[in-house]
Amino acid sequence: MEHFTLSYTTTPRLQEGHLPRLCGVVASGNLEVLVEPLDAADLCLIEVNTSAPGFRVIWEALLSDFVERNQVGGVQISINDAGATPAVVGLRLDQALDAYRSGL
Amino acid sequence: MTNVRPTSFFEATARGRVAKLVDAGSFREFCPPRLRRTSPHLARLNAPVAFDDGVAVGSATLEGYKILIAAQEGKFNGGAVGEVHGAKLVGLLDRGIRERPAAVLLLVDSGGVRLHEANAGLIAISEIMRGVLRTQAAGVPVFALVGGACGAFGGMGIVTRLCNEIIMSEEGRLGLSGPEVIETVKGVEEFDSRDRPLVWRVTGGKVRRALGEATYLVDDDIDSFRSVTAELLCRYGAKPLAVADIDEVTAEHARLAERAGRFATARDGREIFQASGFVDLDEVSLLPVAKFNQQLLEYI
Amino acid sequence: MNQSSENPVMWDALSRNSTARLERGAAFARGREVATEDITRLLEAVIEPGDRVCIEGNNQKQADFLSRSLLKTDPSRVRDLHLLQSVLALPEHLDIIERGQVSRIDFSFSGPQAGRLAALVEQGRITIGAIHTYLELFSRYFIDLTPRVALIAAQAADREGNLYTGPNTEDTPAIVEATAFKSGIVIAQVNEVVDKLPRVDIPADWVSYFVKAPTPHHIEPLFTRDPAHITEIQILMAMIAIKGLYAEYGITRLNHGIGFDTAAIELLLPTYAAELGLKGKICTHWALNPHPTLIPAIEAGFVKSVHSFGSEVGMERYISARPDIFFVGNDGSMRSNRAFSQAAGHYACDLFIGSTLQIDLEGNSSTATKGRISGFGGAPNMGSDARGRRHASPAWLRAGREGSRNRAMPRGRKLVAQIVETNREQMQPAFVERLDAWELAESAGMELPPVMIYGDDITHIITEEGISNLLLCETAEEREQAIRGVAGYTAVGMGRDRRMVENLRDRGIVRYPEDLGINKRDANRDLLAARNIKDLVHASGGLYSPPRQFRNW
Amino acid sequence: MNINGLLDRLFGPGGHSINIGDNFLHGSAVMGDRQVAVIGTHEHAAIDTALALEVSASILRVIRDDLGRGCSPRPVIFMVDTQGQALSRHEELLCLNGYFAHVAQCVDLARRNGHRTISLIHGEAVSGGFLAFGLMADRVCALPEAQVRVMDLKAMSRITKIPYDRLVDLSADSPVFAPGAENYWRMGAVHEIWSAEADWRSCLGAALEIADAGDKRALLGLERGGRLHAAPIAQLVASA
Repeated sequence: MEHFTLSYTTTPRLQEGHLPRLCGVVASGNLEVLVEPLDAADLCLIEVNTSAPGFRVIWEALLSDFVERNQVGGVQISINDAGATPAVVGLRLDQALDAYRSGL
Repeated sequence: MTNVRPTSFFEATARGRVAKLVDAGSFREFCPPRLRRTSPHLARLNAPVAFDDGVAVGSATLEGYKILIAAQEGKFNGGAVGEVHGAKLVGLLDRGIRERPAAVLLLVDSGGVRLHEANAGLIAISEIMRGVLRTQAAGVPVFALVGGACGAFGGMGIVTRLCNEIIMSEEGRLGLSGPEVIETVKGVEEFDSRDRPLVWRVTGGKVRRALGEATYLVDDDIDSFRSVTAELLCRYGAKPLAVADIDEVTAEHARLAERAGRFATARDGREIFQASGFVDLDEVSLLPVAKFNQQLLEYI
Repeated sequence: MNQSSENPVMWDALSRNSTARLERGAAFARGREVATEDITRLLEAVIEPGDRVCIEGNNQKQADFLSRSLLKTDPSRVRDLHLLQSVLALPEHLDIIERGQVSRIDFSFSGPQAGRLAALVEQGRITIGAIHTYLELFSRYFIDLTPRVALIAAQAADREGNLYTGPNTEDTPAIVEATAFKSGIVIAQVNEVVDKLPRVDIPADWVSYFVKAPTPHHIEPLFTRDPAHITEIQILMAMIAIKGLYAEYGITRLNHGIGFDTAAIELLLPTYAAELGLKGKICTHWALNPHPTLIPAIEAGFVKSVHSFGSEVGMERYISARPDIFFVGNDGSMRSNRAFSQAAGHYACDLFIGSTLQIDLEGNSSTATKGRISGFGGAPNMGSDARGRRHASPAWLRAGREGSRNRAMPRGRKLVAQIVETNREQMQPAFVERLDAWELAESAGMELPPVMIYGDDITHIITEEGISNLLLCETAEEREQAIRGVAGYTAVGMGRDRRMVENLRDRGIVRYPEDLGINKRDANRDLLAARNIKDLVHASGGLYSPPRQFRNW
Repeated sequence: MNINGLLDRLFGPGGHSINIGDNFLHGSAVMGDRQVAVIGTHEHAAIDTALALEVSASILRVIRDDLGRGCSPRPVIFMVDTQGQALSRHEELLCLNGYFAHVAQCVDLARRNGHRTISLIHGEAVSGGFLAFGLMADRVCALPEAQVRVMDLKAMSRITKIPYDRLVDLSADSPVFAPGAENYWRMGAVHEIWSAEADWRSCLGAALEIADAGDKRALLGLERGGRLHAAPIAQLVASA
């Protein structure tokens, strides 16, 4: 397993009162994404726990694109990954954020 | 995009199943993912962990009936039971005794004990077994819903059989030892685990229904599971649950003994189907669920 | 020029030689019929050292009994063979090489045996003439690689030796025609000998011998894809293909490669494509094996015609009940023909779409990897512009216009698309700076790197990131950025020039799902017209009977 | 020690009248001034439907007899020696898990009818065979040579792909996956392990006195330091 946490400063969140959301499952080639509110409103904190070590560069590229695209402040994202491809990671992140934002 | 197709129980995740099974938005989770009660034992073995350790437990309503519900995630380690996972199920059953919901629903999707923490898993299963019996003794019925890819095997196969009702889909499986285990130990002649039609004829929903092990056989869509569950909640709600007494357990004993005698040499579900009145045995596996249920009913 | 009278030219040496062989063979045959136990001795009698031998083995039907029998022949008598066959699929094909009975092979595809073959080449135990496409190899049967002996497989023979090849006719007509009419020996293994055949696929006088095999010939269910294994990513790519390519060009005539990516497209036709109003406008005429995943589209009325290279296990009853769609004989079973279907796919289809393992910065794609010599079968025929095509269609003309804006003479071109996820499992990138094919060519001493589809034939690349239209690129640099632009988080993708890719996006050369009006989150399995094999069975009205390994009921 | 020797040591020669079959044994014995029922398996029995039916029939007979006699319910001693469930297609077809559930229900019925239940592991206690009745009793005791497990480490290594040596290392300080009665003791599922020198008769007598119908194994595991999460998490869910 490889573990790292990335932190991005981004546009502050607009709304309060979001509930934590979980998307996906920890299965081979898949991952779960937990999205929760974070006290620091302009921070996006992403914690990655992956069974496929050695791809941190790709994670960083993908996650910074994700944060830039979505401008998610005040959010903590925690990932348990079991070797998902970037395509699956991207889709799951979008789904999780969508559920988080629409669910309040 | 409009989507009128039913949602497959088989394909849905544990959380997806719960969300579609209960009244919309009514699910309240206990020990939710944000608490991160992951398995310390998996972590020690450097294996991936899940925030809910592979099972979601909580309360909800179903057609207005208050229920407690647990759903195992078959995609995470085969839905296998470890210390945390098992404790969540035990805790839910204990809560059932205190809160007295209309029923506790167990959405079983599990190969049994999680090998990474096998001792803890085995003990947990025996605690779940006693938990089910305790909950029933307190007058709260427990229903099992089986329709996931892992079926209900190992200790969870025993737990499932302790439940008051077992609702299965054709894709669901119920047994003790998985075909792969039997093949590994006893050889491919004993059980060819790659002969999938055979695997289903031995452990699948239809043969379990024909034997009377499953009390309901439904289509693989969450709505079908829901409507049968709702019907059962209504029926069980009408009168207090009687705890199994000596006569009832003796009757069950007679039923099991009769089956063992009647099918003393059977090794293939075809023999069960034949004894259940089905004529075209090749056709049974392709019969739509409604037709299968109807033919079974006509014979009985 | 005067021929010397002591040495008169013999114009029928081949047929004399053939007669001699038949005379030697007569000892082990009753007429054309050979008893099962005599087959090895018959092979020893009629095969001569140095013979060009075709063992019918294509990607489905295998003359497996004759292969095994060939292995039992005396290596001092049956030796120095030159094998020419479309597919080296069985271990026996390699065993006979290992036994030292073969000196040279020409073939098209070696799938499961690719690793062993590469090892034999590296050890210098075999020489490869060339790795062909199917059509190329069949063509050479009629030019310079005509078999002396063909070992073929048929479903049944009658007492005369007429053959019934049934739904899996496949390569048989091409092989037999080349062999029989050039005085060669044709030996058929059959599953059964009957008094009356359902239909005659190969007439008896083209056949030298037939033998009943102890077990029916092996047929691999090669084209069955269980919809249960189709991922959301493949569904997303299928949506992009349908909206960004099929609908865009109005593609009606096409061929699909094998794989889950194209299976996803087939299963989205009755749902996603129908909702886009595309029924009748796309995907009406096909050169395609009878893919079980096409059943829902056929039932939904999308499909008008399908011609097939071969059949597919379990599809027999369904095909038989849909004679308006498939090519079916009077006996009710399908007639497939690989040579005709390959030609049809090449000349009469507007689109080929398939998957690959690697694509380089020029768009060359290959499934070759180091240590495996596998070949590409038919994909290169499908996946290349038919330069000899002279009939027009709207899709063909539009592709031609897009691809050659500076040319005065109107001419169309074929659409050739590759559909790949940017990274496969274990993070193997589909986009690379340099194909593994180069390394393979060096290590195996091949004259050219094995490229499945050349970059100048490719018109579109589809990934989960989006679709690139290479026809519209004006410079090599634009082309490279268009490829990088859909290469996602591979090193190639991350090395893109972001500004240039955005520019290509503005010009519609690179299009992302949002540019096509596709919401990625709609890509879920509920869009599939069948989510598992059982759904396919029900869609077929119970006519499709899947092999047992695909069932879970 | 053979089964007769064991029974003699537990109940004294002549203190038991127990019918011993190939795998199954049942009968009664005297403990001080009271009768106890003895039901169980030996010779590392693989538990199949037939054996499960014999066990459950015996339990039901004890319950019914005591109800009929109106006497106070006899304690039931379960003798546990099982290599696990029988592995066969026939057994699976019949739904062996249903038979195991039935045995468990019989043990539970006995408990609800006031019978104290004790399991004594005198050989092996493996997986499903252990679940059926061994682990259902109020109190689980183990002889010193008892083998308790789900799977040995070699097999576990093959299946989980974790190197065997690493499993051996990890099992030195964690009881959660390696075989051994001691591990089950630390986790609270084996209440007591008797020493070889002990007077087993008085051990059994003492166990009968303290057998408790409540399931407190998770708390015991917490107390003994072998199972730190089960009790608090169950508690969290039960009362959250």
